[in-house]
Amino acid sequence: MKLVVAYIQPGKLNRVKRVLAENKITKMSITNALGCGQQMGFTETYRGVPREVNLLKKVRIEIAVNNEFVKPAVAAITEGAKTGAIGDGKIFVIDLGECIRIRTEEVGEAAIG
Amino acid sequence: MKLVVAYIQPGKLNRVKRVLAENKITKMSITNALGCGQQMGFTETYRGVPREVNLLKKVRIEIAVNNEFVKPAVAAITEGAKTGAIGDGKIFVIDLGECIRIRTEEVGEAAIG
Amino acid sequence: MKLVVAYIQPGKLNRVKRVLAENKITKMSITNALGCGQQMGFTETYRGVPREVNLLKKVRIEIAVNNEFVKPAVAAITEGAKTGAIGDGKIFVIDLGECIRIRTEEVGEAAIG
Amino acid sequence: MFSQRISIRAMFLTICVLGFVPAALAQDEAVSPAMFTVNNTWMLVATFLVFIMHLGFACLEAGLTQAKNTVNILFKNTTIIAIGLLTYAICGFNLMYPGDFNGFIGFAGMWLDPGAEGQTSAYAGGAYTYYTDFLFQAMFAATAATIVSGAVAERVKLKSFLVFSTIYVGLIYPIAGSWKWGGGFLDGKGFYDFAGSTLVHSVGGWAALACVILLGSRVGKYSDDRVNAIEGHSMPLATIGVFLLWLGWYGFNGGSVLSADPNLVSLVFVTTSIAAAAGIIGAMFTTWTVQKKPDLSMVLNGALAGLVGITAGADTVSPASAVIIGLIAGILVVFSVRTFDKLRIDDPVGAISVHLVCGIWGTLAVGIFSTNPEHSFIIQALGVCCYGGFCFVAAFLVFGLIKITMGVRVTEEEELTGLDIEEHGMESYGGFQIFATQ
Amino acid sequence: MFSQRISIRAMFLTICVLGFVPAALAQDEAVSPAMFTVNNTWMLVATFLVFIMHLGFACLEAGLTQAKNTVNILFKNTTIIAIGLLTYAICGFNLMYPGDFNGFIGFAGMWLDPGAEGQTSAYAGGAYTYYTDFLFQAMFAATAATIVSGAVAERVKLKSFLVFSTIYVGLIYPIAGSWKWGGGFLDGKGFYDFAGSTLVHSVGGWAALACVILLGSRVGKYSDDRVNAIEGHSMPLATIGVFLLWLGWYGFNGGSVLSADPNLVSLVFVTTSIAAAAGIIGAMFTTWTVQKKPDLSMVLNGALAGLVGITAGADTVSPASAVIIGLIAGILVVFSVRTFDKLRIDDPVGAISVHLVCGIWGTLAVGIFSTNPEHSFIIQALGVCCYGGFCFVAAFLVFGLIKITMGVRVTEEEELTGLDIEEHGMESYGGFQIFATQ
Amino acid sequence: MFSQRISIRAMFLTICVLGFVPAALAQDEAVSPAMFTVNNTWMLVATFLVFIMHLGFACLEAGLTQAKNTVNILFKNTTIIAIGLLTYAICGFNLMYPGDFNGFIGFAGMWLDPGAEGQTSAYAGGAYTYYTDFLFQAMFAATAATIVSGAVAERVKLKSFLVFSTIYVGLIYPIAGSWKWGGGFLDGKGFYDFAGSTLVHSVGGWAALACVILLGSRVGKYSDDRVNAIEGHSMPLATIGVFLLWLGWYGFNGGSVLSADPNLVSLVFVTTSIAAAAGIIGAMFTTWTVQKKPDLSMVLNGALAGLVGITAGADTVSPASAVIIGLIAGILVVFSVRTFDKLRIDDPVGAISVHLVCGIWGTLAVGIFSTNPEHSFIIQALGVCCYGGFCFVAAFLVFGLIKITMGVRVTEEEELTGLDIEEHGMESYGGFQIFATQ
Ligand SMILES: Nc1ncnc2c1ncn2[C@@H]1O[C@H](COP(=O)(O)OP(=O)(O)O)[C@@H](O)[C@H]1O
Ligand SMILES: Nc1ncnc2c1ncn2[C@@H]1O[C@H](COP(=O)(O)OP(=O)(O)O)[C@@H](O)[C@H]1O
Ligand SMILES: Nc1ncnc2c1ncn2[C@@H]1O[C@H](COP(=O)(O)OP(=O)(O)O)[C@@H](O)[C@H]1O
Repeated sequence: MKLVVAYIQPGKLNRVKRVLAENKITKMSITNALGCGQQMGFTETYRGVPREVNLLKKVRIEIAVNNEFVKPAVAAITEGAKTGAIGDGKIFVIDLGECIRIRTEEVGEAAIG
Repeated sequence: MKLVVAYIQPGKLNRVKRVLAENKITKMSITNALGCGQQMGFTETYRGVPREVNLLKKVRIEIAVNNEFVKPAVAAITEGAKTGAIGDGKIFVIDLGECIRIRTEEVGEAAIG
Repeated sequence: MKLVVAYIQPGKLNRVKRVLAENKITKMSITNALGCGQQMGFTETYRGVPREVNLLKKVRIEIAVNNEFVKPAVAAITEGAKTGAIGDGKIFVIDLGECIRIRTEEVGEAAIG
Repeated sequence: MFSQRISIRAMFLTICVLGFVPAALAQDEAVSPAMFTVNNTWMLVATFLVFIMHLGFACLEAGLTQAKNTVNILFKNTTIIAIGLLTYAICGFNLMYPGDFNGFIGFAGMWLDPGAEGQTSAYAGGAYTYYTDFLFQAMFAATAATIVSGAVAERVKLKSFLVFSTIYVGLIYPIAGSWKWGGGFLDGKGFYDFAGSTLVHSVGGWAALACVILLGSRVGKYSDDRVNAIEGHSMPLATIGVFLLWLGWYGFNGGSVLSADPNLVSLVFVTTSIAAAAGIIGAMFTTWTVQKKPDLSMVLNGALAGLVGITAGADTVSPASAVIIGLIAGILVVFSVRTFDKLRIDDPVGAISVHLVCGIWGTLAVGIFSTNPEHSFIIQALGVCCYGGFCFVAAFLVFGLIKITMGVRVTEEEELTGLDIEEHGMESYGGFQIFATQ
Repeated sequence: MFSQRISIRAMFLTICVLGFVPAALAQDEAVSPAMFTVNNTWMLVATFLVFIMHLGFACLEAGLTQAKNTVNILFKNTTIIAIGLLTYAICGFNLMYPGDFNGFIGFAGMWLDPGAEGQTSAYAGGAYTYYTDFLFQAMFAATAATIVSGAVAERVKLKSFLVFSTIYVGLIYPIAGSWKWGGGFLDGKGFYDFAGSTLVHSVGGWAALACVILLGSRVGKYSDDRVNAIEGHSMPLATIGVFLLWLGWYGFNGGSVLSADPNLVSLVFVTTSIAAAAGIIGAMFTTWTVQKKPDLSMVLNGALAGLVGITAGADTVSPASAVIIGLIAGILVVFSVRTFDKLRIDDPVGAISVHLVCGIWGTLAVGIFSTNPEHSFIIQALGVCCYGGFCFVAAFLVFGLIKITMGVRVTEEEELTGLDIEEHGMESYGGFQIFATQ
Repeated sequence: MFSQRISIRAMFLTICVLGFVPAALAQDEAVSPAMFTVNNTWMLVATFLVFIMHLGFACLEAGLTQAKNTVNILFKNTTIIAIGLLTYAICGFNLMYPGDFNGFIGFAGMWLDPGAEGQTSAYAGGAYTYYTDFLFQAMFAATAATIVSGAVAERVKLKSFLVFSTIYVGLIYPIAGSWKWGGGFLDGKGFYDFAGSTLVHSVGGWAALACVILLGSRVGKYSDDRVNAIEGHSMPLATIGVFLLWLGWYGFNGGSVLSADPNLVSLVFVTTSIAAAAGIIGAMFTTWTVQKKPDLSMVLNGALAGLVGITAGADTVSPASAVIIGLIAGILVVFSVRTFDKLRIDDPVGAISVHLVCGIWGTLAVGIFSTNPEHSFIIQALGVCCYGGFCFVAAFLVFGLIKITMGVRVTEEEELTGLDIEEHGMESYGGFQIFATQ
């Protein structure tokens, strides 16, 4: 089992969700995050004082998947989020040791989906 | 050492915390998240236009524990969060490579608690 | 590759970012979190009713780094966030299985920076 | 002579019925057209000031409750003003001012009818027109229901609340009002309530108490051994609410002079302002001493406490007495909020403490501080009891009946998710990350 | 005799031109200084009430749009009032009230000039001074542009909007206004619009419609097969906006009596209040039935719908008719919002439904419910058509020209990021976590 | 004849003392009861308008500071109005209007006393009653402290601020005021300040400057080489604040006519409105040019700048001059904010720029634009200096003494955590996720 963590542009979430759903991945958890990457940010001015903002709004997606779904998940996220421009985001894949569905107390691969 | 990540219903946080404390687990980090799972969401209407909301509010708990505490932690979260209804949530367990307490620069198992 | 996850005091973020940058680590993702640790919290009163707040505001930093950057990253976060007082925070290091840059679809070590 | 709210309209209706002009009204110096116009203009200004109190209530109640119930509260406060205005036009006004009647209940007929002279200076001795009279009173009417709205917030079923409000505002408030302002039996006994410490605020407060008892407390507010705080979601909103209420009070009290009389209106403005200020100071010191840290929401309640307290006697007490009345109201409200919490009577915004407790205090204070020797503490206490008995019982019966038939409370799940999504299918702060584990 | 908005100033200017006082104005009983003062005072109170409507619009529009565009909306509403006041002083007032003119367009010269008698009771028969007259009318002027602001929100280029507003408020609104209130050809035909259902609200509404058509819908609002909701970010702000607008309406309608006449002003207060209340009830039942759950934003629109609906006839219909006018307006607005969404005319705050649709309804309603037998449905309809034709075409041309030259729309990327950061380089809610995937 | 704020009350007290009626007051035509009533009614309307300015200040200051300090700011603004009203009743009014006095300081005794004729038209020639007079002036008094509140926000100790405010409002403001409005030495010299560009706004502004210097800047505002922006947390709140202030200004300036005189009040309304509009336009163009993007917070400051600027001469300049005064104020405020930042004088809301800098500008502008030939630039400048010297030194001494004894600043840790939790033990936006790394 793997935990796929992706940071994408907020505006791309709906598309990513759609492509994931087409690949039968419908469970996920989302948090809003601020990202610092190659994208440089922008300069605001507040009351005459410039203010550099280099923490940009991102959406963090966390998806636990069984091994055979890692590839499709990564591909789907890439398809949904890619524009070719800086700031498109990143995907991290981590080993997932165990997974428990609280409702049924099922564990392991059965609990993921 | 393991990192236990759990998504639960927001309203269950206090109970989960209580049960965890009874099991001597008092350190944790919490973020608010939006979850997409078996729970289908609901339909809002805004100005006559229906709007499907399938990202439901969840609470994400992250707890770093020593190995002997993984079982109690999972059990405690389950006990606190379980109602038997869809949407109860999920627990993920990940291998934790290292842990550092910033204040003392202690590392490893000593740093967790 | 490793994923470094750190919880620090919100007010220390700017300093941590500065020290990280000095160590050539400029990419990271940030979320706001609530932490429960040795720091005991405080008691508010709302309309005559005391209210214990033991979830304190923290900032969660997530940095994916290549192995040779783990030490500098941990050292930099420690340097930036340490005051010696309770509540300084914690750093967790997790194995990172894979990393994909969405824009270029690069994978692995090349994709991290 | 304009200071008693009842006299003019009651007299006018009597005249219409009896068909002659009593000597008392055949004033030697007729009121000039300009005086009629300025009086009426002031009453209309007072009317729009009372109107804005409804926004004040909406903001205050929304601010002191959770973000997940905000749409619901705003919805209630928006519809209550509509219900209040319409029911008062349909029957309330004529129930409250039935003209010559038995002193307990009377009815002058459905809907509005200015008659031939209602829109002239003949209607009220040049103080205001029929329509001004109606609208000023109508703005008061909805207040009673709004007070209830705050106390039952975060758990009441929307439909049940709307039904209750309609009945309470359309029937019970005006009947109770007729006893004093309509020239009924309490007016005959010499009971005094200038602008409504009892007739408006306590009438609302008693209903709030009855409803809260029938409704029970919010989930999680009281656990076995302790009281838990359920924090309001926006202090700026609450503060805006209180300032708007204070502003509106200049019309509430200032308009209750029922003319633009420079002497009385300016006195009323001063006593009103000073009581509010003293209420703030009273609440500030009390909360600072008792809770160790100064609590903004209590200080805001303190301002309202002072205002409710002065309302019954704003035209008959001196500014110095207003300081005392306000100070005591401000202290009272802090202890009252704590006491109701101990009694496990869950009132999210402190409506019962502010409107009922301080309304009673204000009414009794007339018996103590009034410069008019005719006012008596005993009679004031009698009035408080009559209103308390009638309103509490009436509200209890009506809300109890609704409880049996329609139910009054949302399910626990609806309450936890929030009324905004459950009852309205929408959120109040689209896009904002709100962390609620309640 | 003060009830027709146009008469006095038009006459006064005519007098100035002709140099003699027509018999009609040589009133038998001269207005007393006190009467002059109270009339003028009321008109100034009405003026500040209309002023506060601009805050109402700002709050409503901000509340019903997304948090990322809030600074932009507030900025527009703050500058529009400035532009409105200044252009009206420079040319608007003299375009709208040109004195004796051809009935279609006239101009009495640049800037303000009270002349020798403008500040005395001679100016308007003791109803108000020249400066009062100017300022009251000036406060109305900016309203038209503000209506447009809501409809084009979240995607219009700031500069283009400011240019459009300046032209629309400075030239088109006053020319259109002169046809009726300035004593122009529609006034001659007997067209009636008491306080501006057509002259203000529809004039703004037509421009909103033209601009939205030229501008297109927001990104993501309509996908191939369906309409998507783009939620407003703050219901408290929207509610504050509506209550402030309602408050301001007491000045808008009450001031349009153009004197403090007790009879008329109090009637207008009552019809205005009752229509708003009925609008709420109408919208509430409609949204509850049609959408299953009661929608706060619709109920808020319902209140405004009732207010816009009553505006044309507030002084000539009975309170009972006001109930019907308001109810219908409240029902109308809900269906109108849905219909415009089906037509893919994207109006984030419902401005076209409220101001244009209900403005037309209100104007026609005068032809149905007026107690004045001279008012005719046909003439009212004619007026609606004249204004519709002129304003729609004028707005279309002006905004179309701006579209060709400066462009009217921000880029898609700017729209997605939000106008606050893109156009103003700042955020509205510093520090708040706002989750927006739109 | 009512245009000079001082004359009437000063004269009245003189009369009381001397026991006879000067010929000047034995007016040929006595004021009619209706005129007395309308004058007094207008003054009370002006009073509640000035009251609402306190809500305006609360909103503006809260909006332009961080969410973690909101409760603290709201608390200060709520208590200041209470402190202001009470201290003004206790001693302020009688210090400011001591009757016949040495021109520098006088005192007519503690507490309020209308005397036998205070509540009749004899008190002020039929312009207002004693209580109206008191309350109108009392509402002004608290303003001075509120101005300071904004400048010292986010770091001042609550208790120290309350002590300072009490002294400043209760003693220093009224003494300074007596020099001109109380009929003191500057009044004798012909200094003119219609409604308080200097007497209210600069008096507050000087204190703000002194306090900020003693207090130092917020942690993190200035680093070695640069200025850092500390963003305000709610632009809607700030905008609501400015519109309410503008609304209140109609009472502030319009009421300073001290009667309902149609000519003067309507002129004052027009100059006030136009100066505010011009201030917006001035600030808009300046910020757009200088900062490249139009800054809402600066435009809001621009409106206030125009209003402060016109305040000294609102009744003696033409509307055209008002445009110039407002425009210059709007430009001035933008540069002033930047300059104070360069001087590392940290004023979170721009209070010093708005109230002090534009207050000085407005006072001098009377010397330039007044239509009254008696007004002189030199005398105006003299007035500015006298007030500057006295108020700055007085504030510096008082606040300096508090600094030595009680301390004036919270600890750095408290500042970083926020005053809401540290000083009040509560949060302003319960449940909202607020991301603050400051
Ligand atoms: N090494 C990293 N560790 C943690 N988060 C990262 C890392 N690199 C990128 N991110 C996240 O991904 C987002 C997009 O990264 P960015 O560098 O702008 O994209 P690109 O690689 O296409 O240039 C960042 O804003 C940040 O949230
Ligand atoms: N595979 C997954 N990956 C990430 N998060 C998940 C996954 N499955 C569930 N979750 C999280 O857990 C929450 C509860 O899941 P749900 O499917 O509703 O529970 P149940 O399994 O009891 O039906 C979801 O809202 C989501 O936040
Ligand atoms: N075992 C843990 N699991 C998850 N988060 C932790 C853990 N221990 C500490 N944290 C996070 O780190 C923050 C600081 O911890 P704290 O115990 O106060 O520091 P210290 O170890 O220096 O006393 C906590 O608020 C919490 O967010």
